[in-house]
Amino acid sequence: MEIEIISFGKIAEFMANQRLTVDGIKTTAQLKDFLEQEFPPLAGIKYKLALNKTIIQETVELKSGDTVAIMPPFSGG
Amino acid sequence: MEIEIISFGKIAEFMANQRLTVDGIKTTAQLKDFLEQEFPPLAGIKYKLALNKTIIQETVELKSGDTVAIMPPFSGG
Amino acid sequence: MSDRKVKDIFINGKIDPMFIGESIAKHSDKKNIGGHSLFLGQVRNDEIDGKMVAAIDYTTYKELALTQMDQIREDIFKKYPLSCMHIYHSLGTVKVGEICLFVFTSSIRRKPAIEACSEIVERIKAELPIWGKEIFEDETHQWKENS
Amino acid sequence: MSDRKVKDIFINGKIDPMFIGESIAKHSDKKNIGGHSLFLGQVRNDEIDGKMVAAIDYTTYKELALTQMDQIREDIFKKYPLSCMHIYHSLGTVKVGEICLFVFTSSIRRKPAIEACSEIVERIKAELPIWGKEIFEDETHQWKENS
Repeated sequence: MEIEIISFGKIAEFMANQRLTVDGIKTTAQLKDFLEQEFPPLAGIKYKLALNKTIIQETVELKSGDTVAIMPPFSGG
Repeated sequence: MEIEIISFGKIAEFMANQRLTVDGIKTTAQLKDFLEQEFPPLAGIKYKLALNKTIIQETVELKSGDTVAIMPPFSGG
Repeated sequence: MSDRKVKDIFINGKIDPMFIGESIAKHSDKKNIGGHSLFLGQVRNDEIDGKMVAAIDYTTYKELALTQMDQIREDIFKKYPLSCMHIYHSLGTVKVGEICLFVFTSSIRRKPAIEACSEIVERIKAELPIWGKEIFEDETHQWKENS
Repeated sequence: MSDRKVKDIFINGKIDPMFIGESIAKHSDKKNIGGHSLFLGQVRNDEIDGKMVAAIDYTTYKELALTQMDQIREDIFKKYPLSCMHIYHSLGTVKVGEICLFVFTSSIRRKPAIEACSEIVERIKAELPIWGKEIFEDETHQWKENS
């Protein structure tokens, strides 16, 4: 299955936007585990996910073609 | 004793600024009674006094040369 | 009360929006400011007994108003860590849609600026000897009362 | 969420004080407005580990930010009787002393305008996916965190 990953703020400094072909990853929780292994600095950062432009608070299932945004704490204003 | 009376807002419409020569008036409470008799519309209005540019909440004694401001409710802003 | 000079706050007629823009611009060299809070009072076309307000004519007991304002300013500077505070109130005629009050506070952080601004507005309405005469379109009038 | 068009709030670079003056001026024909409340965020020269902030570089996840802002706008209009609400946030570089956020609410009475403005500022800071990169005078940087 193919997932598009987009990243922002300090996370974008070590994790570029990319299309990932992932097997065995069915949920956002599994995706987080995967990304924290691939990009170790991510494990030390508080971050939120948005799935297809909606912020998600809990684990949800992924399907091919989804876009997942990886977002560090907001600091607008 | 001579008192200067200055008035504002709707009170100024029926009571002009004036110097009053008053006898037997020793306090602001007595002055209020006197003014409400001389200017009956005053009795129907909530108003505050300032003595020599200081707002007074309670009855105070008057002396010759004092300036008393008669002020209807504020409506600035 | 200290001996420092009492500041004037009164402006003849309306407060121009471009004056407000200029006041904001003057703060760009105060580099420790993080937030500004502004309140603007605008004259409303209230309908009272079928008649529309066209303007408000403001008068004051100026000496007392400035002394009261000075006390408010002193209290607010003691209570909140403000960088700046600017207050302007109109005297004379201000037409419907025009601005008659401009309160402007600035602080290193947003919360003191916002809280101080709101508190100043309440105190101005309650404590400054200013009177607004509402002039109707037919040139009759009534005296405004703050709610 | 309704179908109406999502409004943009982003401005490239600083928000000009004269633009703020013009925004205020545009309300003079809204004759049922009695009070305007404005909040302005200004970039501060914070000192962090001996280095001074010279500018903040703002980025956003624009599509999500505008959807979130639209929800905030809808919530606030439901909660407060506002005549108008205008929001602008900078993107890109905003130097120390320049304005990066402009929130502007208007209402028939002062209290809804003041409360709505303050609530919008809090929600913008907490809910909009915007990131500020603090650029120091020596051109190093760190990522801002809202307190």
